[in-house]
Amino acid sequence: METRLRMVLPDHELVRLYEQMFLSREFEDHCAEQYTKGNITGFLHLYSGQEAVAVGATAGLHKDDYILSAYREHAQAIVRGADPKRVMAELFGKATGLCKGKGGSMHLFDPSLSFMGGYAIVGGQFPISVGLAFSSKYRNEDRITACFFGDGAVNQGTFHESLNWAQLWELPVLFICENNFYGIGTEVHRSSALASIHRRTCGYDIPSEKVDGMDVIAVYKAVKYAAEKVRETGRPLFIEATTYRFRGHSMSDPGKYRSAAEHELWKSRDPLPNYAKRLLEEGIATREALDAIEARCRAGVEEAVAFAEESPWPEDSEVYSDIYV
Amino acid sequence: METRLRMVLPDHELVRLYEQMFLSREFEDHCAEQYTKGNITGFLHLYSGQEAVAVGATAGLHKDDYILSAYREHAQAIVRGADPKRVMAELFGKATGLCKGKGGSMHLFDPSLSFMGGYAIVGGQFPISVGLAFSSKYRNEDRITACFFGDGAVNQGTFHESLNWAQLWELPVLFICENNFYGIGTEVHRSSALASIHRRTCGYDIPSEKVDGMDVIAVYKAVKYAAEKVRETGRPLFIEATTYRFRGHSMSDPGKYRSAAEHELWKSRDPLPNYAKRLLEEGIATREALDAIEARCRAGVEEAVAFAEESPWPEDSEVYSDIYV
Amino acid sequence: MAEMTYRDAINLALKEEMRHDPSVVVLGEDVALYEGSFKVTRGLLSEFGEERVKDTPISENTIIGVAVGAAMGGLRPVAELMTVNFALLAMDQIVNHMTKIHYMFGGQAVVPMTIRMPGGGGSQLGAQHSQSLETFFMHCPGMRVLYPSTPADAKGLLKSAIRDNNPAIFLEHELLYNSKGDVPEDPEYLIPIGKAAVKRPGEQVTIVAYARMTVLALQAAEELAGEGISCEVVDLRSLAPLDDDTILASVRKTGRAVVVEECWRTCGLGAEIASRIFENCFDVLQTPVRRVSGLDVPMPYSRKIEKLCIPRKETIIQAVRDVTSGGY
Amino acid sequence: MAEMTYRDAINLALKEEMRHDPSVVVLGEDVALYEGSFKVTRGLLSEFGEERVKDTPISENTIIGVAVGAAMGGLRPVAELMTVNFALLAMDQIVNHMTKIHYMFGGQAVVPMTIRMPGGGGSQLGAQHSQSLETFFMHCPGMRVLYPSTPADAKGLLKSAIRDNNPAIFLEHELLYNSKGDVPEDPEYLIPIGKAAVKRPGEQVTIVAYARMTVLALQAAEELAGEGISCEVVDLRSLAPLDDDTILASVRKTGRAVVVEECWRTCGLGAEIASRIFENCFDVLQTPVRRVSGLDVPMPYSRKIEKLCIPRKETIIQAVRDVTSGGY
Ligand SMILES: Cc1ncc(C[n+]2csc(CCOP(=O)(O)OP(=O)(O)O)c2C)c(N)n1
Ligand SMILES: Cc1ncc(C[n+]2csc(CCOP(=O)(O)OP(=O)(O)O)c2C)c(N)n1
Ligand SMILES: [Mg+2]
Ligand SMILES: [Mg+2]
Repeated sequence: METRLRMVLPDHELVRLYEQMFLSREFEDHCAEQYTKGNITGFLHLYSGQEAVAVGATAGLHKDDYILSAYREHAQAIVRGADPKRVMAELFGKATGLCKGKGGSMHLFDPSLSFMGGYAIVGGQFPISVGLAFSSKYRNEDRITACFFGDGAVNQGTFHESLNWAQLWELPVLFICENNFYGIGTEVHRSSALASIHRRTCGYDIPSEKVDGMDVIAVYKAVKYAAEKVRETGRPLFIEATTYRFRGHSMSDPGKYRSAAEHELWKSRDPLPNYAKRLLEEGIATREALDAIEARCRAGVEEAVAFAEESPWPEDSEVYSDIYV
Repeated sequence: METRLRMVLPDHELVRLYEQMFLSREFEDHCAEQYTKGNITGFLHLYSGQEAVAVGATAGLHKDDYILSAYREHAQAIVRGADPKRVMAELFGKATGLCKGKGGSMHLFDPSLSFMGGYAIVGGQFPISVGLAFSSKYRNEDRITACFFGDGAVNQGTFHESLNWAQLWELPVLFICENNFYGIGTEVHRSSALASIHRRTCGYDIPSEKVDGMDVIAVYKAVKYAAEKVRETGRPLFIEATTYRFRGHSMSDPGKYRSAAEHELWKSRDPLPNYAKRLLEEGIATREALDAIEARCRAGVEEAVAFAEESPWPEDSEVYSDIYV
Repeated sequence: MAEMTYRDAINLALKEEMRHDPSVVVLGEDVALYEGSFKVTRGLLSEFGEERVKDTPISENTIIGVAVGAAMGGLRPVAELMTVNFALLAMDQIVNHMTKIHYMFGGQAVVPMTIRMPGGGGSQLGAQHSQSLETFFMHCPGMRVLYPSTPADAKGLLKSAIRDNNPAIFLEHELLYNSKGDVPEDPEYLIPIGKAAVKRPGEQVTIVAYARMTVLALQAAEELAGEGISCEVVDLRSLAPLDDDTILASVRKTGRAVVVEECWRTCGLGAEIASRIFENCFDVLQTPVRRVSGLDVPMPYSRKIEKLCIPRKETIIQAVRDVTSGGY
Repeated sequence: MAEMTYRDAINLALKEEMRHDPSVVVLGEDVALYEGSFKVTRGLLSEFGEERVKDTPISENTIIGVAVGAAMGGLRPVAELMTVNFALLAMDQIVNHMTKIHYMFGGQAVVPMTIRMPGGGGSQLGAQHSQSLETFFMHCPGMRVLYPSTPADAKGLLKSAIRDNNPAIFLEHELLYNSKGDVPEDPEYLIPIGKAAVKRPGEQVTIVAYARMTVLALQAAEELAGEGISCEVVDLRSLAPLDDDTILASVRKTGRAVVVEECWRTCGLGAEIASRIFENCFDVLQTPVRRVSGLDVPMPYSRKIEKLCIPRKETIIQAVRDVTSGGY
């Protein structure tokens, strides 16, 4: 039986989850458009379809818990509170961007939000997450580290080294695998001998759980519970959230390796309309209220695009700043 | 109940296992002496105490199965059939050495014996073993690859990457962990979150077994069985052989981190006298026969030392040969 | 001769060598079903099947190690790393193993393998995805390092690399994949490893370059010809071994040299080439060798400033003007 | 001043910095209980406890990554890699992460960490354990690279590295650990990063060296003085940033230079230094800069031939004689 939403969170927070998912989707749609227009360049990996994971998980964490992710991290940053204007400006390569235009889509970062970065090397964030958790423990901070990564990343050596390490040193890391079943064009069972990813933690005695990553409430509950457990015990846990990306791996990928049927099936599980339906059915929000939210998100992203467009380019001298402190 | 030895192998082969263990031990003792004399230089990692693993395992493999190991591999090479004279000459850095004096103690190699090398980078042999197994499969050779490594090596990224890979590609690799409970001065439970090493293969669905590595017959049986299984199924298996090194990690390590009591306990399990006792008790060999074997081994190693001493140094021009084919 | 792209020339080389020798296998992330992140392996899976064209997990160090082992076992693997940046995860297998096995085992093992890697900057991919790491490979003895500038060279060099019994690194510039040129159709068209090519003869200055830098050097030379400055452009093609003869002969003739490198300047390959020129042509050099280099910075994303970090036609022209204007 | 070994000076620097700043932690394979493979961390565990002195699994890439993360989280980690050879397993975290994080995140993150690594050849450890990889680190922007030749420099530089807010690589030569020298006891004794030292003043030739090569250069200079050749020995100490001023001022004075490097010659740091000298002192240089380098070979085990692969006093002397004898 499905949990009644009001069992989980107060109404305004339930509605906020919707708003965050919608904002993320809207942001990505505009990114795609701006990429096509040539305003965004480089690699652009969109999050559309996976919103329930970032939104549900972030809601389950404390505000100053560290978050790290890979290169598909616009939503993680925005949901954590990064200003969409500055994120969009970053993608445009403008001086007003989150990282002054030096990072781009794959390298968002905002220490004021404990958002400790998007990393473009598959598996690069594992050891860094462990190190951040070590610093928190060492400094007696009441803070855990949430490390997001994809199904493709679990075959990197750093996955193994870091899981072992986190458990050995008893560090508060919550590993969150966003299993969207593909690493670029390679389906998970063609890269992992044991395709059931959460089971791969057995070699480190790290307990793990699999959760429906298309259900924002399920993700929220799983992460909330696990995060508190990690905080209490100071030991790592592992969550696998099964999900799907509705777009290609990056803007240059037409995604031919996935069947239309598979795509349709997952589309029917789109976390946005499904969650909206639940909000309406359980009387938590009216259609008008949701419309207003959607309009607000749209306007916000349009504003972000305008801001990015109007923002100045970095000065040439920026090339040589920030190499050394 | 212990297996009666004659259930396992014919007498002469049972005796040969003893001879190989004794030869290995004797070889290492002479190495230690020659190191002290300054004839052997560099790092010298001796195998004393672990003989049952190399001897039992090698007996369980086919002659042309590939063997790879780390840097503690004198016994693996000699048991496979490498000429002790040429091994000792290699350790002396002489032109007559197995690798012309270019490899040294850590890099023995003899392709005519399918002995595919000692590797000094912890974990370096994992992917290479997988690659060799792939070549055998591709070429339809009836050959498996036995990859030896220590307990410390299992935390390297390559361990994880290679186990996953071997299972995913269905490759005939037999992983043999020589768990001597220490990586240099670090006890296994201080480097591995899950100290029971054979259990670490669960994340790859690779079946594994733990065997008493102080019992040459137990090792032989386990490896023989597993090797045939690997050969038949073309899939990897994993054996953990628990053992102990009677000396320090290398000649420069006095080994203070291990208690005398622990050392004594393991000494009482020394595979040589214990196996000799069984041979005598079950009437497979007489004390005189064993004495003769021991004398022969001793003479053989002394001859190896003399050979190494008398052998010429490499020509200076060797510096520039063998960089490119 | 057929006109084709750099990408297609590489693809053709792979197909020809796979047809030519059944021990050639191709492996890498997304090289089979997806046909390569840059579509270089298009058609390989369908022609050669999944025994010979193999997708791998995202495990770079093991990709190279598996290729090393397979090569020791008698195959001739061609491994793709999706981009050269990921070679940093595989330096252990590349440097500690691939390049040393032949030597440290006293010549008893051979490692006939090739690593293909797209690389270079200029696509706004940021610091972790825009590196030019060719110097790392040149620095380590025991491997060939090739980096072609044209489709024909790409075909001929890759085929030679695959046939060579030594390990080889074959670099491909991401911004050249769509560039076109005439390519010999002969399946025995091989370019010898270790031979540079004079891509444009000239009298007054030698420009030494490679890969995309050669393309820019040729454009610069063309423009400089209009100013009455005659440049000879030497395209290295093979970074290891370096073709000293061709480089030095050219500088002996011109008396001036500009070396163009895309990598970081400090300890970049330009310093090596400049040093060899200085050491061997000191008597004829009229001005110091000039290096035009990638800036010593992690690559910024924003295109506005990224372009300042990579040599351009204009910076090459300026360097040539400087060395020919007498002063330095 | 107290006389102590290079090993003990490094040990002292670690202890002083740990006393000075509670955010300094030490981690690495066997650094705690075993007190280091080369016994450099002796006494640390007993003085500072297991919260601050931490043994790690054999997971080099993660050792560095953990240090990166800990540094971003406010600590000042000092990671030991057991030898520099194993840095090849950690190049991803070193180059792709440690050196780029400050830049690619627009200056918002700092990574104040130090990596200590014993290195160098000459101990008959074979190809996989005898490498001199300093050039790799110099080539990559975003980190300090230090390599002392004396106990006093070791102490002063390591302390500066730990206090510096940038990532630093601190190399230690295995054959220098037992060498002795006077070391200031002042716990505020710091040597500025980026400053070379003239270790012996001279007139006719500049010898540029670092680490163990400096020791050999000084021996060579002493012997050459007997032949009436006056050498100035510049000890780089800091490989990145390089102290151009000191190097160039010396060569401007002497007009001749020999650069001694332990690493492989091709694309080694000697080429960079030679190039900078050529570029800046072309007018005063009387002969080409001479490089005395490690040979371009994987290191052989046998001591008989290993010693040919590493610069020796004799090869330095010969090079100086060559550059001073007028011909080249
Ligand atoms: C070390 C490394 N190898 C390869 C790549 C190229 N690459 C980028 S994303 C990707 C697939 C990753 O898949 P997954 O972890 O499932 O994340 P997803 O893209 O599905 O979110 C690959 C191979 C990379 N960026 N880094
Ligand atoms: C990549 C790498 N890291 C560190 C070392 C240094 N080292 C040599 S042996 C060793 C311990 C290995 O222990 P284990 O795998 O248990 O093998 P054992 O020595 O017990 O046979 C270490 C850390 C190395 N050689 N390679
Ligand atoms: Mg995925
Ligand atoms: Mg061990």
